[in-house]
Formats: sequence, C-alpha cells, structure tokens
Amino acid sequence: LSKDSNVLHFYFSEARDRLKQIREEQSRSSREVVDIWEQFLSYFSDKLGNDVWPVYEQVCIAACDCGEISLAHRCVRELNRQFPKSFRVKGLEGMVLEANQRYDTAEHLYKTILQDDPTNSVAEKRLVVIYKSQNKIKEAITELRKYLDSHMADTDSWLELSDLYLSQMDYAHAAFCLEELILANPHYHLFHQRYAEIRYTQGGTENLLEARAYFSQAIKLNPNNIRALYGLFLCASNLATKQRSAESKNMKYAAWAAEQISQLYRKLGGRGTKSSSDSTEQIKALGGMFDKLQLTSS
Amino acid sequence: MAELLLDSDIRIWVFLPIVLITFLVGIIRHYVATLMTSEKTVEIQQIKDSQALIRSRMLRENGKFLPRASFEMRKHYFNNKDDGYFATQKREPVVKNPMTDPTMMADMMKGNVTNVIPMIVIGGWINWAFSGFLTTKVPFPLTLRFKPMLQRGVELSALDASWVSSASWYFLNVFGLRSMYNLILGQDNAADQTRMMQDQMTGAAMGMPPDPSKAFKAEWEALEISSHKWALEQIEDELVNKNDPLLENVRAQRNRNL
Amino acid sequence: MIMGLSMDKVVVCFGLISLAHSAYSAAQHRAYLRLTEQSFTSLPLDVLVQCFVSFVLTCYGIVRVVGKFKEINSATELEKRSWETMSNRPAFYCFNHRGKSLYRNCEEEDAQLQQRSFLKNS
Amino acid sequence: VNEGAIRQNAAILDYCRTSVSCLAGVTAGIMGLTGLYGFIFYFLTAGMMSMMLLTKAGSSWKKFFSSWSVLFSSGLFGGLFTYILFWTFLYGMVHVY
Repeated sequence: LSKDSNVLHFYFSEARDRLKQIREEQSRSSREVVDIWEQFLSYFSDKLGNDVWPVYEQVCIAACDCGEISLAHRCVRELNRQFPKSFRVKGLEGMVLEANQRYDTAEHLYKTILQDDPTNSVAEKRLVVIYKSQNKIKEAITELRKYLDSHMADTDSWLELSDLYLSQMDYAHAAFCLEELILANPHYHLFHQRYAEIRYTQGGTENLLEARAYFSQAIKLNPNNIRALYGLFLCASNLATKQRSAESKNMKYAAWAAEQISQLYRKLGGRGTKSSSDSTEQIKALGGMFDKLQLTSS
Repeated sequence: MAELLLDSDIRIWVFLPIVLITFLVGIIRHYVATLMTSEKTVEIQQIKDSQALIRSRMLRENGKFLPRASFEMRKHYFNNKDDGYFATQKREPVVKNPMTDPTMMADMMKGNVTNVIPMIVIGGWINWAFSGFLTTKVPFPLTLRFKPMLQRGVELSALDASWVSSASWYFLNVFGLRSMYNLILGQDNAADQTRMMQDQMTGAAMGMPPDPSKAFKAEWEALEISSHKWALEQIEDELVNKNDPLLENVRAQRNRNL
Repeated sequence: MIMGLSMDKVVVCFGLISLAHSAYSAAQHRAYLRLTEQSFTSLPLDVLVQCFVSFVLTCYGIVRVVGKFKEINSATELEKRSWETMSNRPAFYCFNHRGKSLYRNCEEEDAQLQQRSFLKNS
Repeated sequence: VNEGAIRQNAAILDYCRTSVSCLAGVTAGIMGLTGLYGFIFYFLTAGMMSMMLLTKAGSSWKKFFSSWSVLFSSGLFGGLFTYILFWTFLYGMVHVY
C-alpha cells in the first residue's frame, strides 16, 4: 500500500510540475492541461494546497480553449467561492461567456468591471478579443490603440496590435509596433527577424536595405536562425538586381547566407536520424534552388 | 569579580517567555497588518505617466537599434515643442496632505495600530510583569557605556556591563528578530500567490514618481540630448567578414545547449 | 528530483534536532558541573563535535533546499523561447477557433458511442 | 539583464544568509564561545556559506551574479545582528544558568 501511495505521489508531483511548467512557459497546450486535470489532478485538488488557485485559473482558460464549458464553469465556481470580489475571477467568468459565444453578455461584464476599476487591463484586453473573435478587426484595433495609449510599455499588446495590423495588411503600422518590441527587447532575435520580414514585404529599395540590416542583426544574435538566413539571402539577391552600384556587395551577402544555410543543413542532416544520402540529396537540391534564384534575379 | 549564579527558574519563567512573546507578537502583527492593508488605488493617469516614462527610457537606451526615421518620430512624439507628450502634459504634484485626505489618515492610523501600539503595550506589560530580573549575559565583554542600554530596570553600579536585564532583553529581541520574520514569513510565496489572485497587481505603476511633472522634465532633458546612432549601420559587413571560427564557436555552443 | 528535495529537507530537520539535542546535553553538562562544584573549562568533545557537525549538515541542507538561482541574463531566457511561445499571449486568447468544434465533436461522439454500447448491453 | 531574476537571486542569498547566521549563533552559543572567538566563528561560517553557494552554482556562477563580491558580502552585517541575538540566547540558555 505504501508503495502504491509513493507511486501516486510521484505521478501527482509530476502532473503538478508539468502544469506549472506550462504556466511559466505560457505555451498554449490547452488540451494537455485539460487532460491532466480531468484524468488525474482533479482527484487530488486538495493536495495542492494554496497552489490550487492558479491551477484552477489555468484549467479554466484551457477548458475555454477546448470548448469544455462545463469544466470551465466548475473552475470559476470554485474560484468565486474563494475570492468572491476579485476582478480577476470576474475576468475569467467573462472568458467563459466568450467561449460560449455570448459576446454581448461578456462585453457588458467587462464594461462593468472597467467602470469599477478603470485600470483593469485584463478587461480591456478581453474587449479587444471580443471584437476580434467577431471579426470586427477595425473596432479591435481602435480599442487596442485606446488601451495602448495609456499602457505604452505593454509589449504583449504591441505584439497583438502588430498582428491585427498584419491581418489588415497595414504593414507600416505593424512595423511601428514591432519597433516598440525591439525597443523593449533589443537582444531577442525573433523580433528583429519579424521586423525585417515586414520591411521586406513592404518592398522598395529603402525598406529592403533596412530589412537586410535587421535580418543580419537577427543572425548575429542567433546564428542558427535559418529563417533570417533565408531572409538575408532573398533581400541581398533582390537588392543585387535593383542597385546596380552595389551589386557585387549584395552578391557577396547572398553567397554568404547561402553558404551558411547549406552548412547548417549539412550539420543538421548529419546529426538527424535520416540517412546521410537523403540529406546530401537535400543539400544538393538546395544548392540548385539557390542557383536558380540567383539566375532569375540577376 | 565573583560569578553570578542565576536561579534556573528565571530561565523558564522569564528568559524564554520573553523570546516567545516577542516572536509570536511579531508574527501576529504581520498577519494583522496584511489583513488591514487597504490595496492602493491607482489612477489610470498615474499608470499612463509611469508607462510613458518607461517607454521614453527604453527609447533612449535602445533607440540605436531603430532606423533613424523611427527614432526621430518617437522623439518627436515625446519632445516636440508644440504637442509633444512631455512638453504638454502638466500634472499637479500629487503630494497629499495627510490632514485633509481621510484615506491617508486611515493609513497612518493603521500603521500606528500595527506597529507602535503593540510595541508600547507589550513593552509596558513585559516591564511590569518581568521587571527587575537579570536574564542573561552577552558572551563578549562590553564597555560601561552599554550599561544603561543593557541593564534597564536594574540600577546596580557594581555589576559587570555584559549582564542583560529583562526589559533590555525584550528590546534586543524586538530588533533582532526582524530578519527572522523575513525568513519565516517571506517563505510562504503561496500566500503571495493568493493575494495576487485576489486582485490583479498593477505592476507597472509600482515605481510611481511622486511628482510626474518633475520626472517629465528630467526625462525631456535626457531625451533631448540623446542623439541617434544606428547600431546596424555596417552589420552585414560585420557579419560576413567576421572570422568564421568565432561564429562557429558560438554556434557550436548553442548546438550543445539545444 | 522530488526525492532529492525531500532528502534535503530530511537533512535539515535531522540537523536541527541534533543541534537541539547537543544544546540539551551541553546544558546538562553545565548543570552537572555546577552540582558537583567543578569549574567549567570546556564542553566534552563529543558534544562539541555533534554540535558542529549538525550545524554544517543543516547549512548544507539549507543551501540545497533554497532552490536554484536564476540566470540574470534575460537574453538567455528569451533565446530559448520560440516564436510560438513568444507570440502566445494568454490575455489575448481568442476562443472562437476550430478547437471548439474539434474537441466538442469528439466528446459527443464518445458520449454517443457509450450510449449505444449501453443500449446494446441492456 | 533580467530584474526579476536578480531579485530572486538576492532573495535566495538573503535567505541563506539569515538562516546560516541564525544557526551559527545557535552553534556558537552551545559551544560556549566567548569574546573574539565568537566573532571569528561568525565570519568563518559566513565564508563557508558563500563557498557552499559557489559550489552549488558551479562553475557558471557568473551567469547568476554580476560580481563575485555580492556572494560574499551582501547582508554580512545584517546577519551579524541575528547572529549576536542567537548567540546570546543560546549562551544564556546553556551556560549562564
């Protein structure tokens, strides 16, 4: 019997730690969260102690994400019993309403929260999401801009706004949002890469030059960023056709990027499980592709 | 000097109880204080101000990663003479007068209730209940100047300075156990978690400057003198011409980390 | 990992108890000396050793128990995050997506299947 | 540089410092150290704790602390007060009566 309880304890702490990890990583493994909770952890909820409240919150959001409304309701009920006046729980309630597609009620709820506490950022963000899920992107953008006007340092919201603008193909504004993110996290390669991609999409020599610089910065920050390497290659070979004066320079960059990419593939191919002949073939195909790209662009 | 011998009943009925009482009172006081703290209400305007300051600071520090036009645009937004953020926003200094603001009064009252009053009450009680005992001896020699501090309530001029009276022992405990409270009470992060759940923390507004207009002025000046130098000017050449072994090293390290 | 943590806690507890025990024996020793009216020179060696060893043991346990240091370089933390997790913003979760119908159908089918098998059995 | 991580590391350091000085005070009191020996003992144990933390952090302590001296000197004198309190306490309990 004691051995059994040991095993149970082991599984219990395993499950608890996994949930915690997901919470800290902020990955959206909603199905996994719901499964862990329903199949195992819900039977031991009193063993969690004070940790149970963040877990309830997490499970509630995950359940909304999976469309398991009844489970989400249960979580909110538990939380409501413990924290009857909390705005955070009210926000969760609104999320459940949203998941149930009762947007009007949810909107009303968020607005009452905002009336009581105008600084509540969760409610304001959820309002944006309500518009977004009803596909009213214009309203969502206005709402989010209103929010960002007073919360200028909220990086998550800048990222969201850039996504919204991208969905409207408003690249100039999206680029502006990403500039904010670069300001906040200048050492994170993916922001640079993303910014460069937007500038590349905008087109024009000026933007391409900037895109080239930012792709390079992303590569400098993380030499393994293959997407940035491809981006640099495309930028440089594009610029080589546009700028006659700097053709040789751009060709050099493109060649360097191509070289780096094939090196990376060679290394990864050697390391992976695939047979080596397979990977050499891939590299060969890659080389052919590069040749072709250069051919068409020059 | 002859060694003093203390009755060991003093140990059980005076020395130990003082430690326990101070310790328990400290703990109870902590919980009472957490019960009584009213959460600070933050105005949306304050959040806006502090976030604007944060953003402007980031612009100064990391602006070199932006293209020139973008940097100038943001600088213009903050510092433009006619409608720049820092130039136009005028805030009244929020120095509250404690006498006129009832919430401040209440806060001060609470501070008194949780900090000063128990100290006086318990101190007085201990003085009354355990007065006139010598409780212990500090294990190191002290000069005579410490006598009034350590031997409150026991006026004996012939006594060695390293003996401690009961009242002084109480005060020693009050001050010395502070870090122990941190040790014991700071540990329950779970309790903090629940408090977080109780209400969303408005973290950004924590470091609010007391007088925004002054902070705006300082930030305006700092931003005004910061000029833009693009850090990515020669980045491609830097990247391509970099001797590859170094890059390879970095990459190898990363691969190992993966 | 879990065993390790509880091991450290056991070590701390054991050290504290042993420390308390050595305190008790030292006090006993002093009382004994006083009763037999000998003068105090030093504690017996075994008490000293027990006291010191348990102190070191407890320190070691505490250092083990306090938890890991975090890297202060924020870049290293960010580097591990992919775009997937970076662009994942819990405050902006939108629930109007295919997951709803995907999972719900699954559940309903399950329920139907169960019902059918139940009917068959009865 | 990550502010939160720095704060957490400082909190861990503080925790270790306080608990080790408290324990060292207890030990010194039991062993009946007096005078200068007690203070020497405190600094020795403080150094020992820092070494333990160093070995715990391993060779990569640079990742966790901006400078070497933080590990050794932070809270050294705040800990001394705790140490003296517990030293006096246990000394009184064991040796005075």
